Amino acid sequence: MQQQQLKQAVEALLFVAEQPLTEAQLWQHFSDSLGADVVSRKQLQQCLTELQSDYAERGVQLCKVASGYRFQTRAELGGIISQLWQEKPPRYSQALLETLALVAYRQPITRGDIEAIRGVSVSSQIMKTLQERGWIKVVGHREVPGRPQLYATTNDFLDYFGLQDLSQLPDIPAPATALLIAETAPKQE
Amino acid sequence: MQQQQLKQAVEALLFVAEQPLTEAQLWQHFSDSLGADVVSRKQLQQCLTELQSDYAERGVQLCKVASGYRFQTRAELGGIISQLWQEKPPRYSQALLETLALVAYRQPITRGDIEAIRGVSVSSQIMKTLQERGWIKVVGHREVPGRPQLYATTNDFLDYFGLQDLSQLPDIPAPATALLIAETAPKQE
Amino acid sequence: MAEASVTPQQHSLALGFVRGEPVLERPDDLYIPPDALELILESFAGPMDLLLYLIRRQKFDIVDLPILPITQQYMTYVELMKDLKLELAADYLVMAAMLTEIKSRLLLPKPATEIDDELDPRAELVRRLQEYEAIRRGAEQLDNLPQQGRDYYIAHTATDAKQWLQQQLPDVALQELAIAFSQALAQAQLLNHHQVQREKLSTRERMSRILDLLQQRKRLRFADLFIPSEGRPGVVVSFLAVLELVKEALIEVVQIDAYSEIHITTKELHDAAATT
Repeated sequence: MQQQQLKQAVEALLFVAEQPLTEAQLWQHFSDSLGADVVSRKQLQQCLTELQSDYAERGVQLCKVASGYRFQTRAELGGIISQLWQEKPPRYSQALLETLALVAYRQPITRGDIEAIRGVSVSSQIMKTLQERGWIKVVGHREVPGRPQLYATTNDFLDYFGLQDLSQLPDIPAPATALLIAETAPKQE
Repeated sequence: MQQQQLKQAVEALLFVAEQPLTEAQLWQHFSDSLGADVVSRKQLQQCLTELQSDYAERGVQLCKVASGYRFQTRAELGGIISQLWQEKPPRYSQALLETLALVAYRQPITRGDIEAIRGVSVSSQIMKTLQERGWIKVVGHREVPGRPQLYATTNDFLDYFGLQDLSQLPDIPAPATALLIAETAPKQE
Repeated sequence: MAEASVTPQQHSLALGFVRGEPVLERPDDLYIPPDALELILESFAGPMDLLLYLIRRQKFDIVDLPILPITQQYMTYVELMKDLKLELAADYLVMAAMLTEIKSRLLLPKPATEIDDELDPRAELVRRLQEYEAIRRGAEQLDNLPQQGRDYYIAHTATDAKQWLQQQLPDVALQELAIAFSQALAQAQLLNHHQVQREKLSTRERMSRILDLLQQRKRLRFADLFIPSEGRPGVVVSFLAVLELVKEALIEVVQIDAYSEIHITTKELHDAAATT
């Protein structure tokens, strides 16, 4: 398969797929439909790199997020595009954002931890909303009495905020100083 | 608004709109969100023309259809893209497999024979599926009341299973009962 | 921006509201519609948020948290919330109790040896405030990240590719067939009198083939059933197949007179001829 054709096919696939596609998924797709050795991983990588630069200055761009590559509109155009829909884009409450930030930055974390840091009881509605949006999920239990559930963020969360992984979260002060004091202070949990 | 920005916005709008957009709809959109005279019809036309040529050789193209402009995948990529939705083949039911096996090992055989052995009625759907698959066919009728059709396997059946003839069908992994009867039954040779 | 109305700092600063405790002392001078005041007070995300707001507003450093004035101000707000009959979460009162406790511990005379920083009763609160501040920052940063449906949208195109989809047919392995057959037999309580064996299979296949030929030709010469290239075993199989077909009343062998050619026909054809 020629590089030009392959690039067209990758481009088209990314535009029609319902979910982002990883390089591995794309490669699998070509292996399944064309045969195992028709397209090399390297060729595919090159296509993706070229497409990213082809679209760099366009109205839509090829972005890599946690679950793969996808085409999305330029962030600056959000305002003008949102007019296409009657509904205003959702705004999240301070309480929801703080809860989400705690799960994102301090995961895995229990509801008790969240309450201890925020100083308020976490509303079930917020946890429900975050789970329904597919942004957080239960990843286990802490082995203390009551075995509270441990929450972590999902790939959908990363995708929504355009991140590839958690290391791309904007920096905030690490809980290092807190830990230092916490060592001498009685544990909160 | 600069032509470059306008083009990006038009491009992005066409990529996110659920329906094709006419030039008039696009113009209306810009008038509503930016003000009536910010974008001229002529500017818009030029954007659309430019976009069409920008995408002429890409995996997706800007096409004008009855209800407006929309991006769509290149026609020749249909085959490779369709694999995205290709589902894994389903599996046949046990009833169908047993029916097929009975036709293969006991042909020519009527539906009544199959029912007598399996102890349950054979659905018309199964016989239809096997015939549509080209694995069994009617080779005659048994001259008894009702003149039931006699089924046999086809060459396609042999081809599919890589057999030259029926004598190459595998030996039957005999369950206890089959063994027992096979031993007590008089040899045919 | 819609955000301003729900963020306490911005709103109160914009209004010149609450410097010290002006609201309680001079509500007439600085008129704030009760709804707005309520909105401001309700907008705190919790006691930590309120506390952080008070510290920030006084430009205090969290580390040198001046517990006395902060406790006072905090209590003022809590009283204000009570007066407005806001649904005051117990969390605010818990914090009030904590502040009071720290305050009282600081007021107690302490032995000179215990000036150690780590034993400062404020330490735990400071730690929590720092962590809360970090998370508030994180929440802000998250909100500033590009968000789907607000800042960016997923780009999609139409495609006619689905018309290329082919129906996938199930796969069956040969061994599955053999197993299915044995299962079918196992189900049958009574097996027929004859057993299926290899040779028999060939016979049955030949039976199918003869029937198939008869579908097309209606009448076959007996001799045509024997293919010399198959040799003796082939002849035997064909012969057995004819016998079996006759036995099962599926065909009839027809010979007009003693030495004429033998034909086989389907029973159907013969019957039809007989009745006309």
